[in-house]
Amino acid sequence: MDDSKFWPKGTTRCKPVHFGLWMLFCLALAGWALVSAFLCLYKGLNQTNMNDYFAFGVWIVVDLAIIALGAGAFFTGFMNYVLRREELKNIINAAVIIGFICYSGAIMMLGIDIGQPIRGWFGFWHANVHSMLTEVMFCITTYLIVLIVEFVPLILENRQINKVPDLHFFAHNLHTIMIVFAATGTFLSFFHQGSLGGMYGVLYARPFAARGGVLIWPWTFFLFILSAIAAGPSFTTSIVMITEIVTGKKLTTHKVKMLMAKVSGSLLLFYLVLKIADTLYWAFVQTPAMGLSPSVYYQAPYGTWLLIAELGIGGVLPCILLLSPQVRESYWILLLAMLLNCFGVTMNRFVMTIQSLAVPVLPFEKFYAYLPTWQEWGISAGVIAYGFIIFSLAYRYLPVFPQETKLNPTTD
Amino acid sequence: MSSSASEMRFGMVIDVDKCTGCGACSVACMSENNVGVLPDETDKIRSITWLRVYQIDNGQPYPNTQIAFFPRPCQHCAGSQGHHTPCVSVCPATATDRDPKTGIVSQIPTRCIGCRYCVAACPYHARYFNWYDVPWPEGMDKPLSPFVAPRMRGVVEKCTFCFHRYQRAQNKAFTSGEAMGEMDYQTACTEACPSGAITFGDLNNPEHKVHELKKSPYAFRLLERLHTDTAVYYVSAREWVRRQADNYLSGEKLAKVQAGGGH
Amino acid sequence: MATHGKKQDNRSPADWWLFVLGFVLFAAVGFWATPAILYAEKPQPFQFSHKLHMEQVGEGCQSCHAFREDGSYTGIPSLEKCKECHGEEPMGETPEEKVFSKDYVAKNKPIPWQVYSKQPPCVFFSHAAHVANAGLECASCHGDHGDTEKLRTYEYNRLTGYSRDIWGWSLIPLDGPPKRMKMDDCAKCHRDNGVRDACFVCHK
Amino acid sequence: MLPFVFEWQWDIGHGVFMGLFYLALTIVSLGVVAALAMTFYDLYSGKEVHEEGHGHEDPWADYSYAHDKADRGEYA
Repeated sequence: MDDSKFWPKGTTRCKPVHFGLWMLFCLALAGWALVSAFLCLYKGLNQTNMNDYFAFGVWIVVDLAIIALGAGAFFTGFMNYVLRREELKNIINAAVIIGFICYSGAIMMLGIDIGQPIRGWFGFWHANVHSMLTEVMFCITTYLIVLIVEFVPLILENRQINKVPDLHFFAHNLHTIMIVFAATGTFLSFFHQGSLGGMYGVLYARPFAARGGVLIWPWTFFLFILSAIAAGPSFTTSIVMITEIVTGKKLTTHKVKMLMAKVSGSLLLFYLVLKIADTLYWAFVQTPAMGLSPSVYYQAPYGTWLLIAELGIGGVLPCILLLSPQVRESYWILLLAMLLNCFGVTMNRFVMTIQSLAVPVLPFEKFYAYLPTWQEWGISAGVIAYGFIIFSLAYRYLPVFPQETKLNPTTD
Repeated sequence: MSSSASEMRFGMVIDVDKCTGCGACSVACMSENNVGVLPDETDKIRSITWLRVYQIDNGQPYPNTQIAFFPRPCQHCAGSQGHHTPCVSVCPATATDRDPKTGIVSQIPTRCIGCRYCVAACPYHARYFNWYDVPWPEGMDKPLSPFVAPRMRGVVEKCTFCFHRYQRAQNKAFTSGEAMGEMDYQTACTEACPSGAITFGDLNNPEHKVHELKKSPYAFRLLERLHTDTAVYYVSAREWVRRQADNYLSGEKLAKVQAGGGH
Repeated sequence: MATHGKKQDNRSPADWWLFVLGFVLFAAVGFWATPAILYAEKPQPFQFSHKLHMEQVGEGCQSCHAFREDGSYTGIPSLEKCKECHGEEPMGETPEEKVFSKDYVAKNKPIPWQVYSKQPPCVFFSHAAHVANAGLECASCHGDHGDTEKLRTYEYNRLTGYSRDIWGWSLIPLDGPPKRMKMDDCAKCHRDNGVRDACFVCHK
Repeated sequence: MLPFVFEWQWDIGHGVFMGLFYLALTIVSLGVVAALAMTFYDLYSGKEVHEEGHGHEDPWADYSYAHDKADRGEYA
């Protein structure tokens, strides 16, 4: 079986056998997810370890994390199309695909997470416009539409598909007005990244999550936007770097990666300053006012190590690394710094979700811990498998990396 | 009903010192509101008890140990200091709302999509998610109350202050032409309590007993400092019980945040 | 090589008309077939003339559909209520009444009427609030049901089991009660009359 | 979501929220419609497809977005 005529022009790809084996592995992972999804939909959410104390579980953590990491799509698009950073065109396609994977994956997960999936449309039809979750639902769905519109021209530029004139011109024209979609996407993404944070900040009867703010927006609204746009470019770039390592090819110049790193690092610094200020105010002013001390929040297994992991290892450390020019020059330390940045934002979403719910508010309530079941892990793994499949197919058949042919001249 | 009457706020005053922890209120509530029995009722963080009775103690070793019981229905928060009711404002599908006429927080299971955001928002754990299909074995569906719809899997439910009893009392008032009296609308738990620990009525109506009872110097509410403005008051002459109702830093004086009488 | 370019030549007007025709055809089939598939008929136990009864009784609808002392509503009258006038011997000549006397009155068996306006279990409806308090006529929601000589065919939704009168007759909100008794129709009347209540007022 | 749905109220909350939502949807759908219209124009005006998409010497050199701009002479 030879699929080479579908490869982007002037590139080589691994043997179909190898690719098939890799796809089989991904499909096995997806199969695990399908079994889990079937059980959860057929038997109900009792298949999970969520309960009335942990109303949200690992799915919401994964959801929030991938949506934060997917922010690379809108922010790279914003910098490329709106701020006109031309060199970012070399990574924008990858960013769009990763964003598409993250958002569509998150929506699929939410479909299983809600107790009555068939009623999911109630959130739109009977929307309560005062709920942060409504804002999240509307913006995520609309932004997914934008991402599809951004992804479509890339699919149409497959070497064979692009020979059809209708599709060729359509793709071309979509590219021409891409700035419209990029700007709309930026607006939508900005709001729902914020609303995801706002979701927790407005829980004023949950001292761990609650925050003050301006007008209707709690501080977490702004912190979530900042952490997402700080981590998103790092995630995009690290996925590209991992693809380079796996395929053994150079896909973008190091200059592009360094630019993404610099953007990521600067935003991370800005975020960290505000986040640390927020944390100090929360720990030393807000919490005592509610009659609590931070020691109540940090009980085993959710000890202060979470704080150190989130803000130290996943915050200050990558910030220093990303902002030092020598580190950015080094391929491996740069990758490490970016992955640490992604780890930090994931920890933040974990803490805001799980620990918020673990901390008892009534003085006579117990402190519970939570561990997901294999079904919950299965669905989380399914999203990763889904991402692997989409990204691998995209890399194999679509002209994702404009610099690839130049950086990997073929001998024939 | 004449709309000129001042706004009602139905609520409870629960005398913690009178509560023996017998659980009659919980049982009465379950049978009144068609709360099902799950396959495994030992799983207490998943079973449904609209009115849960908490046992608390003063933390002292024997022989100084004292215990008390907190029956905890939905607190029917109003929210104060610019806040909404914690759960109502977060629901994306408008499945829950607070009736300004009666102060009762509703939950419409057929509208609920099961996102559980309200469960996360409630600090009292008064909201319950249906993790299981409720098994009504053959014949067990016969004694179901027709006044309360049974819930389906995957939705949230909670105490409604037996709102269907309010509706019934209102029907009687409409047809008889007489105003609804205090005793016309009482919740199932109030009626079931053998020691008379629960008193129910309109907190804003000076003719109702709760109006006076909530002014007791020993009256307090759960988590007063979160500004949830609940409609359920508790009374206890024991200071350690009152202290359990809210979070205090060590050494912090109880009086500092004591709500005292009204609100 | 790029030899395409003039692809529009391939599409003759006939293709378009075929598409439009097919579309219209399928839409029409769907429009007529869906209700036929979705709704099933159920016979009433026997025929009943509201008109005839209205001529016999003194107090109009309330003669049979009355409030109880506690404010609840009887709805369809029980067999006991019928027996206040009807004995085991038919009062008239109709074959329907013979069935009624022989199969129900004589055997003391409740009549399993199919109720057109029966709502799903999550709905709370108070006749007291609408009739005793707001002073609405029965006909404002039930239409001319009280003047009919025959009971029309009862239809129900095969999936939900609910009466078609709830929302099966028209999807667009042009018809209100009695053609449609959807939540939107209740809500519309409430809104028009300045009653905007909490969900609990109509749900249980 | 729509003004005739029961929960709808003509207040600031609904106006701002739904206004922005429908604005975003309108912009996106108009964008797609514009791209479609341009495509039809290109097709009916007999514009030829360059071989392999972008008939430059090195098809990857200034790919996609950059090439769009080059077409419009913005690099000139």
